[in-house]
Amino acid sequence: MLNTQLVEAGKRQRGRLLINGVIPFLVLVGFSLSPFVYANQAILFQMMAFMALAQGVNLLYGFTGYLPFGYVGFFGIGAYGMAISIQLLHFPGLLAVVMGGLLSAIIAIIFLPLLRLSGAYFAISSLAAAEVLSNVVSNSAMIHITNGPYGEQLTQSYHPVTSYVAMVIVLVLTTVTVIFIRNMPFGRALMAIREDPVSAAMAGIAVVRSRSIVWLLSALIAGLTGAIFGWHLSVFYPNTVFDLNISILAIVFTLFGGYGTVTGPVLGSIVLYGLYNAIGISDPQYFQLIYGLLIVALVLFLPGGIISLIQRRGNYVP
Amino acid sequence: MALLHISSLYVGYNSLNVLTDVNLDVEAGTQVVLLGANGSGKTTLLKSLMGLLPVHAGQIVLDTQDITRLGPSARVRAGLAYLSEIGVIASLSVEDNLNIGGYYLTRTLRRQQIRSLYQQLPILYEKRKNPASSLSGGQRKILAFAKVLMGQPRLILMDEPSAGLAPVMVNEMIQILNTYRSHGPAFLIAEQNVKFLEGAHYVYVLDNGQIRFQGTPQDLDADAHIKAAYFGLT
Amino acid sequence: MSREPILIFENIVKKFGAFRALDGVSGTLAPGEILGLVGPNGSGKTTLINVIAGLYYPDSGGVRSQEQDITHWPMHKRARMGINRTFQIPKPFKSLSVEENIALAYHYGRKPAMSPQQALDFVGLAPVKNQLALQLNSSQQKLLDLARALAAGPRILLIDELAAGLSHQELQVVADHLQALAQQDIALIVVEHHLGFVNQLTERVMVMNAGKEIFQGSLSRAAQDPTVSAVYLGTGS
Amino acid sequence: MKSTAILGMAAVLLSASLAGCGSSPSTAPSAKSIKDITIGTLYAKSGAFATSSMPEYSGLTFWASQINKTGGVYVKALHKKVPVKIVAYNDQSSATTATTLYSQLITVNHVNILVADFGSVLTSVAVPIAQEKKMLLFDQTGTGASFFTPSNPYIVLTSLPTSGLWPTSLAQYLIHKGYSRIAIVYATNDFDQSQDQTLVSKLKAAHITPVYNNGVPTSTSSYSVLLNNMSHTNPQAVIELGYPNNDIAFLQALKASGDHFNMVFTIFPGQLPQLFVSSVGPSSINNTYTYPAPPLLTFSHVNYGLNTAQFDLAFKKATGQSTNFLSIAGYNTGLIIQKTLSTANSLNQLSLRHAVSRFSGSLSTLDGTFKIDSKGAQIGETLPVGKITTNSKGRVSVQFVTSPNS
Amino acid sequence: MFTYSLVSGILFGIFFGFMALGLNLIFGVMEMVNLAHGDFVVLGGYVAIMALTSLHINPVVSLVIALVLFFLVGLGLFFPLIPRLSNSRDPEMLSLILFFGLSQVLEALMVIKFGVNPESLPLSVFGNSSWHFLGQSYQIAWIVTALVSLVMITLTYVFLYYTSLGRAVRAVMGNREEALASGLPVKRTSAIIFAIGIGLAAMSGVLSPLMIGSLDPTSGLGLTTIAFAIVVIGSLGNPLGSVVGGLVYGVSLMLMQTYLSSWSVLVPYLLLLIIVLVKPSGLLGKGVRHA
Repeated sequence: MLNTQLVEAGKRQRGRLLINGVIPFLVLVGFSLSPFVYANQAILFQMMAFMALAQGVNLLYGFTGYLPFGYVGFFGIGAYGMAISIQLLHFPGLLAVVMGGLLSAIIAIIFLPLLRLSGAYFAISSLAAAEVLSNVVSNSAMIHITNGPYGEQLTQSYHPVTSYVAMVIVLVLTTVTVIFIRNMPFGRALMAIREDPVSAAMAGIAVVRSRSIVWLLSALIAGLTGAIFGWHLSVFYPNTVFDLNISILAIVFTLFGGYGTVTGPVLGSIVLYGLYNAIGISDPQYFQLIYGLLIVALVLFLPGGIISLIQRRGNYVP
Repeated sequence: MALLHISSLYVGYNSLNVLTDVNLDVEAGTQVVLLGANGSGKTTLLKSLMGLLPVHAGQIVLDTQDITRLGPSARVRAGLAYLSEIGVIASLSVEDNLNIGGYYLTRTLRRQQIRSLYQQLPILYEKRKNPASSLSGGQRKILAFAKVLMGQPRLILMDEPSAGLAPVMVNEMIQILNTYRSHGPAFLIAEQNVKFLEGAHYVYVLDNGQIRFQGTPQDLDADAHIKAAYFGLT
Repeated sequence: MSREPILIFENIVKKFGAFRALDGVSGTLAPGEILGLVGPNGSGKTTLINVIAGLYYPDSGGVRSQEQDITHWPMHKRARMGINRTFQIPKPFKSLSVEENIALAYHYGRKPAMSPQQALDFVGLAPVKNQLALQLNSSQQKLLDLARALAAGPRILLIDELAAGLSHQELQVVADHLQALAQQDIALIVVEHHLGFVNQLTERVMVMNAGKEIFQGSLSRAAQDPTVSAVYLGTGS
Repeated sequence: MKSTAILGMAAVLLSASLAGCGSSPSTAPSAKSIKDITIGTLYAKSGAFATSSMPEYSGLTFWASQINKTGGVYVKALHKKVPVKIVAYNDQSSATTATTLYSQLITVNHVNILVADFGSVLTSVAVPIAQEKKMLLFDQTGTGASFFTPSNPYIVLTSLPTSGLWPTSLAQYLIHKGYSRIAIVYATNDFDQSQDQTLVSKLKAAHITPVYNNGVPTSTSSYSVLLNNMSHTNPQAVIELGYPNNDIAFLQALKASGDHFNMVFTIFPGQLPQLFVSSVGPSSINNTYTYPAPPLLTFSHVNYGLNTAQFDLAFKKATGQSTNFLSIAGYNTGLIIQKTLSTANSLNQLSLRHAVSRFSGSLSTLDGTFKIDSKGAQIGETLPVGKITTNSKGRVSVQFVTSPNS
Repeated sequence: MFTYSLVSGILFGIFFGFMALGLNLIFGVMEMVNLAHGDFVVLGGYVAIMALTSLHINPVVSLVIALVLFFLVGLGLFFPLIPRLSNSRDPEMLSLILFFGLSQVLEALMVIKFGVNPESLPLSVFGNSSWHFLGQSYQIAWIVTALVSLVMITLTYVFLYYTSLGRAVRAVMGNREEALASGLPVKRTSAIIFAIGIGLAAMSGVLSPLMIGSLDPTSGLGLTTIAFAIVVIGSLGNPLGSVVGGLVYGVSLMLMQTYLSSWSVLVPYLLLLIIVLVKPSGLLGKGVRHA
């Protein structure tokens, strides 16, 4: 085993891990310091939330090929899990956030059979699942648990700074998770599954279990993000946290940056969410048109996202 | 002038060549067997002749027409037909499969053709309304054969007609082919079953993407070396 | 067979719609034995391999190995107990490097196993180990399949048409290697068209036609068997 | 080390995109240096709330242009007239986007006055931000009862009572008419469901149990089967509580069914009569009941700003749009702000809030009497019940069946 | 109540079967999910509304206008988009994303062009009479819509089963490779089906305001989901499957509105989830696995 080539490969591996480590570090420093130079914390907060969601989508789509149109379902459940923990169980904010993430993961377990589907069937069925969740939460029958259509009001637990910090932590953890998965054998096993599930199984990889783990992880990420998001808003209606546009933006950011990498979703969120706000603040009327056209152009000319421009020359991109 | 004339053909996937420098002729009305083991490149050659795979270099001429760059539908109209290993569209009825084979004929001609094929192959008439998926393996082959005949082609490319067939059916297939031996369309039959050599006018042996032998079946029989190398029969 | 068989399959029936791809096939395999599986296209050889490897579950019949009924085990579990295979059309992980392909199987497969480096050397792919699998030609991809299977620590190795497309020299090398594997007590089932190759490898062949076993024994006897020659060599009727 | 370069690029992009998000932060201007009063608000140019948000926004900008024509708004704290400047962003009906934009108005634009977008959903996210940043939120039409709490002094509802109060007059009328068979279908959102709750409890207090009372999803667009089910209960009065889309679909189905009931009630024809005339036709709202809001409801005692007729004329001339309730509500918000600025002793937000409390109850605009409770919720305006009459040319008039000033 | 719900559900369901037909054809022939399907339906609705309000053109005429106009739009979209997509690494997934982008573009354009207010057609557009059946009366607009839908579904059936081009379409649906090998003009067939699919979507859109009340630019995605559910409930590539799917959807929706109204919005989503998890090949599908 201890031949020089392996040592070399190990060195290269360590070098790559180091470069990878720079990303969460930059994210941490960037979002910790930027509130001191830029006053609109809400934009920074949402950029983080979308970045975390984009990484969640990346984890699922980039590593297993499942495109979750209904990803917002986990986000909304996270927000409601958090709100219920505060309202009914009187948990403190941070614990409630953890509960939101866990509830999301539990819902993901219930929806595990969706992984039997592929392609468009999965994408649209996940959308249907999100609609079901949203409508169950907002139904009057659930009024004693979720406050039904009246939404949640958590002003007593409103902590914009704490929730901001929590979002930084979850984002950094999410980024680190994606780095680990991408660079550990598990990540390569996932890529193997995406390319050829049969060969992967013959290589001894537990296909169903591996996919399920990623599904739960990405649900957990969305759940935690949704929980902190809801906490940061502190007043929300069912359709605020189950807004389909949240999935759509997260998917677009991931595809734009480049899925299957760590940098892609980070870059996608920064550029497109920045663009969204730059145009949005002046006149967002055309934003939907622009990103619609962008998606069409990406699919036709750059299906790997902007990262693939760099990868194309054989460069390693974390 | 041969009906089909292939010169210096290179075909492959991505940048890799599967066929290298293939030269092959089929005279009008003859039956030519392309012998080769699995993976030798037979299917690749037939598919490139049909326009289903792009040609890297070389030329394919049918009669006097250069068809190297034509799409499959244009080649069918030029007089080619391809009997793939599957050969039929399973979800369509027997009659619809025949209609697909005669897609470019006029309506009257198509009906006339179907009628005459039903006479020759009564089993197809019996099952004309059934989906092809309900046929047995042998019946499917017969349907596939009838389907390519529908278009009144000048040259039929057959990809392993014996594949998956019971010996009785293989014999029947050969008998059917024999009835077209001296009249009707020309055949280029890709096979690994040497039994198809019986009625052949000419034989090419393909190995690893290259033509290693060409001649009459008798020439092949005399070439012990080729036999040993390719069929493991010592 | 003096030794306890490592694989037993009994009365395997596998249907696709109305089509019976396997129609009651049985057999055993002993450690270190090489069984040749021959028969015309569509006779069910690959389907049998798929049933043993777990890609399909049979409609009836059972598969046993190492004291366990594995008929309905998922593929990865079989891989981890030492059943592995190559594919007729090679199925590498195309966007991973050759080395990564093999390393994955080594990481997730059964131990002890050939190390990735040994497997690379064994099939002769060491010079291209840093290339992506999609850059390999089809015979290299077949060898990669084999190397990957070896790195997963097989006790039973199912080889599906390895010879097709290999040159004579390559064939010779592969045949020697497979025999070397058998020496290490790995049991092999070799599906092959190339009878010369089969003949060189094995004493025992199973001839299949239309989903059924029609002959079992040595190849030379098979060549004399009227049914076999009718089906396989296309002589007689 | 190309990857490091990429990361550097990412960092640059991060800062660049943030710079693109708005101007760099500046400190809040001191009162003395103020050259204009900035009013920050949001509008929805697309999405679910655009229909209502845009006229409301037009009303507010109309007020600003009117007041600027006179040299600006009188600000007591500055002892002079100062021009009004509106800073507005498009939230596309998304509460998520609205959050960042409210924050932008407060933290980057440092607006003097903060005005919410239309409706509860888009207002909701502003409530905690405004409270945390200690900005008084002028809530135009966000009538969610939960926004108003004793501990939050930073909100004032400028028009419409909270939705739970709306059915008061309707319940009174139904009881007065002696209807015992009442069928209600409501959309299951907080606006309509809270009205249903109030209505049902008031009816129950008068020992009337509705013969049909069912919620339907807000996205419901086909009411034919529901209507058929309701008519099987032989109701005298049929009440549909929904958003404009629900009301349109309901009235369409009603017209097509050919059913007749003594009384049919829907909410929005009273607020958006033109929308109903153009989408379902004048005949389908003829003889139905609604809450008539300005301009259908006119107040004779207007002591501040234009009256309905004047507004109607001036607004049409200035914007080319016809008046509806929401443009009046937007204009009314402007009037409340105007009154606040002209009576508040300083531009401090709590001082603004105190000024509002001081004139509460004494201000009568074309939208009625402005009166708030201690939590900032509107209690002055009530919604009477009226019966709509349309002529064939689509002119809508209304006859009150309960007193507009009750 | 039950009878009325059932009959309404059937009328409704026939229309929705027609609404899903274009999606079904495109899915069947090209193995691509046109996520912009619902947006083309809404565009058809706008054609009818504009034609009626500004030009006083009866929706019956608009049916033809929408079909022809959007057939041409479909052809115009096919050639720049689809061949390139078919040659890509993962056509199924990429097409999903591409059509999603297209859907966003169409929605944005509709907001810019038509504004955001809900628009509708008067139900009296086909007159005020009604149809009496089993003691109940049903509005004439529903009857007309259901009849038009039935006629179009039948025409599609006839096209697929009794014409030469239709046979080619079914051949491509059955086995694209083999259809190519048989020398069928696969690309041209795909282009025509794509254009027909879009044309039928827009045509059903003309009638949609009469069935679903009103339309606005954001209605598209919801309609796409319903159409997808219907296609999956029925089965792929079979116009009769669309009818079955539509009927299941329509009748379940109306019964749900009658007996559990506040949950009725869940109907298409629950039906979809149940069917994909229990019988993904659809109610009419045979579930044949090709070895």
